Amino acid sequence: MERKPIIEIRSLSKTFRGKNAEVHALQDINLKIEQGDIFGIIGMSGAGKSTLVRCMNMLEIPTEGTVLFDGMDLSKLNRKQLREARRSMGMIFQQFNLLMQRTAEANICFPLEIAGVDKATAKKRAKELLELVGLSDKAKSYPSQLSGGQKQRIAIARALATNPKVLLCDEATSALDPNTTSSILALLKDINRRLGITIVIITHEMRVIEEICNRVAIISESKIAECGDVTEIFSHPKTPAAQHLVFPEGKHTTETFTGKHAIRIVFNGSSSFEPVIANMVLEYKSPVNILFADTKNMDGKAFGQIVIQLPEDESLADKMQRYLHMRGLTVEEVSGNVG
Amino acid sequence: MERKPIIEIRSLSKTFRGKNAEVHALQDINLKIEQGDIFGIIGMSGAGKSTLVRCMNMLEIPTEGTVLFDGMDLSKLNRKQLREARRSMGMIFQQFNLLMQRTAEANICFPLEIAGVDKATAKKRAKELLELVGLSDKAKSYPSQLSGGQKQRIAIARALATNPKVLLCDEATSALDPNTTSSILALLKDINRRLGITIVIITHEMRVIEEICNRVAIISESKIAECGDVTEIFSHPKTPAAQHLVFPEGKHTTETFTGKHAIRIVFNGSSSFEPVIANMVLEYKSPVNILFADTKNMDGKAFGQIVIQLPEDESLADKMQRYLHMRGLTVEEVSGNVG
Amino acid sequence: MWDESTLQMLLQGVGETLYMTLGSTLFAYIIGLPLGVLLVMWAADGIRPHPVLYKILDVIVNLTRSFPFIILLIAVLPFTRWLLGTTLGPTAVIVPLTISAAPFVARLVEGSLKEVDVGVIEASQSMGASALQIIWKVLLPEARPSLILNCAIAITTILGYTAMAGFVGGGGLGDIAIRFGYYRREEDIMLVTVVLLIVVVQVFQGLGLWIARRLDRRK
Amino acid sequence: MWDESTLQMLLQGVGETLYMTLGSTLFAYIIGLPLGVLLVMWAADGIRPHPVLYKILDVIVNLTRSFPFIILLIAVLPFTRWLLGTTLGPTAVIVPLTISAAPFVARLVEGSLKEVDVGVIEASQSMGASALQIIWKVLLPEARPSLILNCAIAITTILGYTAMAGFVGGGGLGDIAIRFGYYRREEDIMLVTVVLLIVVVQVFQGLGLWIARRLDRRK
Amino acid sequence: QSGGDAASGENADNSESKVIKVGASPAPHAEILEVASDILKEQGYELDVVEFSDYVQPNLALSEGELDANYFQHQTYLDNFNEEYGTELVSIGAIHYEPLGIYAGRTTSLDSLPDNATIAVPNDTTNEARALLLLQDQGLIEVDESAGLNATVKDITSNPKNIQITEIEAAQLSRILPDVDLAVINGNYAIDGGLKMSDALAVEESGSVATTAYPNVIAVRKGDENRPELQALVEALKSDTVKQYINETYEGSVVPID
Ligand SMILES: Nc1ncnc2c1ncn2[C@@H]1O[C@H](COP(=O)(O)OP(=O)(O)OP(=O)(O)O)[C@@H](O)[C@H]1O
Ligand SMILES: Nc1ncnc2c1ncn2[C@@H]1O[C@H](COP(=O)(O)OP(=O)(O)OP(=O)(O)O)[C@@H](O)[C@H]1O
Ligand SMILES: [Mg+2]
Ligand SMILES: [Mg+2]
Repeated sequence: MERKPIIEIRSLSKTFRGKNAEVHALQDINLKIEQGDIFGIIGMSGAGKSTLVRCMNMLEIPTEGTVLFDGMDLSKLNRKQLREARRSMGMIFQQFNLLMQRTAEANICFPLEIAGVDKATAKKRAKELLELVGLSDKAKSYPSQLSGGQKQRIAIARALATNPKVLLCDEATSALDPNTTSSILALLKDINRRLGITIVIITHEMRVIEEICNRVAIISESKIAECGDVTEIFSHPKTPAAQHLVFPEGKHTTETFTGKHAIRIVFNGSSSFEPVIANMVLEYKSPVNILFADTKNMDGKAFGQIVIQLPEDESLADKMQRYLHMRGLTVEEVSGNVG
Repeated sequence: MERKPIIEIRSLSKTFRGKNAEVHALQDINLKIEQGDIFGIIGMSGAGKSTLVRCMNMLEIPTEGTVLFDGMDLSKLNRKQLREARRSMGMIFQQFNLLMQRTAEANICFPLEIAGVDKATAKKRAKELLELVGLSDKAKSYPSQLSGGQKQRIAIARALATNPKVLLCDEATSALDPNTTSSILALLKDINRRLGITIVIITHEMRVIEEICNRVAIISESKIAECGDVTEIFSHPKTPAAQHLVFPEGKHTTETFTGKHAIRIVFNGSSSFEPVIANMVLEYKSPVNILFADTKNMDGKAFGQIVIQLPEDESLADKMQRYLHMRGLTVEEVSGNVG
Repeated sequence: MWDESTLQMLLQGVGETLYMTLGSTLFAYIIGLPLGVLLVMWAADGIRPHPVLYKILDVIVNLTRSFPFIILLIAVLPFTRWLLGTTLGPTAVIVPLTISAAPFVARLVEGSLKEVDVGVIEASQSMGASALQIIWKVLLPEARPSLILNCAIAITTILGYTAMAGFVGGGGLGDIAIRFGYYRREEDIMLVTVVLLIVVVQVFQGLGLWIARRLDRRK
Repeated sequence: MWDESTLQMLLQGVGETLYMTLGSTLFAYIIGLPLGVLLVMWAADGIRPHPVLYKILDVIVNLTRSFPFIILLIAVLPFTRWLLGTTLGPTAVIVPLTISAAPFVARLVEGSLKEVDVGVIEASQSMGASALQIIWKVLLPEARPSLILNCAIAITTILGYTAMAGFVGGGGLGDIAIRFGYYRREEDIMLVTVVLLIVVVQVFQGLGLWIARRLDRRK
Repeated sequence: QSGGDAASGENADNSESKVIKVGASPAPHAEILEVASDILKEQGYELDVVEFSDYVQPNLALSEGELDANYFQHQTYLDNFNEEYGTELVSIGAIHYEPLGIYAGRTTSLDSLPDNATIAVPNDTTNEARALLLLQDQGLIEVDESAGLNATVKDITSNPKNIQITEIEAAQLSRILPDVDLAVINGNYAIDGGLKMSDALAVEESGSVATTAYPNVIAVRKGDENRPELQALVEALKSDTVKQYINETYEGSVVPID
């Protein structure tokens, strides 16, 4: 897969001007999204995620800065060119924005009609997509007759209909149960692999990022706090904002563990599935308690974190820590203020 | 806390009649929700969750069956009585349903106005609630100027405004990041404890159920698949539907583990935080590998699951399994078809 | 022809037009707004469905809308006289204008209210709002931009009807335009009158659009 | 009086009324619908904001709306004659009726389209829809229930105006009602005529509401 | 007739009132009254002209006491109205008459009138009858005699040329002339429309039925005949100043009656 930025954002700012107040929704954003990326955007509610994504296809006109799509400055395009550019970007909205007077099927046909695809082909594609999102039986239902999750799936199908180059997803799975989420994510990953489609995905669910993203940006208070590879950021979140998001339970567990020699072992994919903790226990003949664990096997590599409680014996605990270090694992003492 | 059913649903069915097709959204639902419960409802997209909750306050008139609220049959109430009953139920909608022409603050005041609370008191309460959901600075913003999560928080604040006896939440945290979710859940748990408010919560996030619910119902294809205490259902999901939801990753991990003596240890809160795995390793002097872990410390008890890979040696593996059994843990071989 | 009395007449015409138009609109809304609300409330998909009352009201509204204005005008003469003691002049014209415009307003209001999102109506129902509260606090405020736009339409339509005030010696710009332009063929006076009418319409329509946009919080 | 010629006249009146009303409505929509669409499109918050064109169109629409119908009727006589070769009869009345109703229709259409959710408009913009596509595939279909309701209002309003057709020998029920009921005091004929008018209005209004509800997929 | 008594009493019985409220048609009546108004002013009366673009309201308003007099109709119409509406209005003076004329449209002369020709006539009751009678006088049609001054198209008994009669609002007639073969137009409207009396192919002749049956009168409520201000009004309208004005302005389309 050739890697060149398909979306590049340069010192972008967006300010909403109200009657009394100004809201600086985005401030000096710089971002490169490479072709073929699955790019996650996370951040607290109101951080500016939706605004950022809306800037990517000029639904929101940036107050300052530029958005380059495929090398073109979107603000410099004429209307027709902008339309062309937008046709190669699919978008899933946080509020779905389905056409209320069209059936589910006709909603999926909508972008195809706009792109000038003939009726029969559009219908065939819609049928495929309905199957893909598991809603073949709802083809003739109107949005008002669909459940929240069903609406969202129709919105996803609609965004996929034209096989866009870029898919902008504003919380594409927030209304879906874990299983449906998994299958949608698998679907996204698949089209990303097969067709090289770039996906930008806003989400609140860390597992979504873990499962499919290769890069992630963390937005905090209108600014980019951190941006990089998922494995890196999820194992070494540097800024407090990132730590807060990546280890939301951090504080909670910390309270329970402090003063008991608790350490957090972070698996960032570098150690493969060898029984490192069990081996350590055997090596030092001393039990350790697993206080909290959240690990996952991704492509045969271990990711996630385990918080264990080392023995009371200071020197033994020290040795164990060194043992883990030597194994290439990141080890941190869990103290009061670690996120 | 006195325990009597505040909401009781008896053989309730709901069928939507379209032009051509009928949709049986709910079929023969029986459910008791006790006062003070935090009652979770989970199920796949389109299972009927929203419809069920909408039946609880008669926004959807059941096709068959009865809904008892505080002992009263809601369908037998006259208009005034139904209004009274509804006033003691707050509701958070999946689509928020905020009044577009009112500010955030005025939206929160709305149920208070309806209940006849005077302006000054209502404003004071709205201010409190805005603070509680972290949106004091958005008091004068209109819904169209709010982000998805901010709208949801206003919807939550609005539902809480009148201190209802029952809170019906249709995906109250789906648009919120983990941290905001946690603080909202803490808020809900707190009002549940302090005021004895019963909370019915539809969610797709298992951690929401784990974190605050004491009881849970699993809806699958319009019917209740399982219903009971959270600890029980989450450790021993009986029906495939429940297993599917509780261990959505099950299948995925299984693929990686099969044929390698992988077992799943389920912690259902009965074993406290003793280092059971480490002790076992020490006892049998043989390492085990942790393939997948998702455990949590709830009220000093361990919950969740760990999948470990036992040694190749059959007899040793057997012994280890027995060791774990004796410790009161649920142990299952991870084979192809376990959810 | 541009003597003082002509100017005087035009000035008075503007005053009478405004008086008749705004007066009729006011009363038409006082009657038509509640009717429109009731139409929406009693409709099959309304907040208090009532097929019988709905049908009765629906027919009454249609009935009043079916009368040609002149017929209506004489039909209500006794009523006008009883109410005002006279059937002449701008004030008297307000009576038939109101009666003719009220059902029109009712239909416009009905249309506006039907556009309110069912979701927010449900939300207020879930809070135990009474029909009156839903109308007052949800339907009307949420439909406000549309109501105001339609009000501008109603005003300009009623303004059009004031031209027929001449039938009962009502006066106003429309009447002047007809008397001079149509009957007397003094087309320069007509022209001025029409320009004045355009200005009046422009003001009302512009104001309506402006207020509607300013008060719309959806965008 | 219930001789054959009277019945004949009434029957013809119904025919002429329907002809003038539906004809004018049709043409009023052919002109007014695009104008309404353009008003929405060029507005400051529209999909192709264009302050200058908007203002021009806005003024033109207001201008036409400002003319009292009778003045408009005589003002367009030359045009009518040029177009049809005559200024008499129901067909000729359709011309001024259309011109008078088109801006009214434009305003009604404007009101309906302004109620379409901005979200879906944005969605279609994000798909690279052209202005024409947005209008054709989003604005009009999504506003359909409201457009139909307003169409019923337009039809009944235009029906009211046909009563003035008598000025140019247009005929129709309204004119009959005025000639016989009003000038000649044959009140039984008037009564029958008004009843016929009520039936016609009831049919159009009822049909409009019914279609609007049937085609509304939001509830 | 209920409830209006108080108001009408005030207007009607207050003979000290210097204001005379007269209902009139815009043209030519209101125009003529304007001239009379100056004369009356010298006598201390103020003329308040209320213009009606309709032929029913001014009689009803007069009958109800909202007007002191009206000036828009001819004698025949007044009689007819009294009968139909049960009012008691009387004439206190005939001021002028407006001879109807037949004017050329697409057809330039009466002789060259083709079969199936269209002739436009006024659409108000008595003017329509007048027009039909005028056409009868020209030998174009025959009208049922019993219908008299109420004749309508329905009363045509013989129509050898199969003439299509089209009823049009009186003031509109001069405007639609190009669209018909002939039109029967009230004199004043013809003048306003740029026509001359001399252009007419035929005119109601002076001294004919028209002058006796169609003189435009000042109508008042029965019993008010002798009110001095009303007498003054009639006098003013019959004054030489007014006559001169009428003759100069209307060039024969409006003819003062002595
Ligand atoms: N008004 C309606 N007309 C027809 N079918 C409907 C209607 N409302 C809901 N349904 C159908 O009823 C079923 C249950 O819907 P419901 O909204 O209760 O699902 P849900 O469990 O809340 O799903 P989700 O998690 O996606 O919100 C769905 O299949 C849906 O399509
Ligand atoms: N039209 C607007 N006018 C004023 N402020 C706005 C407008 N739209 C968004 N904002 C503000 O800009 C900020 C960023 O909004 P945005 O929708 O991008 O947040 P978000 O990161 O998507 O949040 P969420 O996760 O809750 O959806 C918020 O504080 C919001 O209130
Ligand atoms: Mg957002
Ligand atoms: Mg739902």
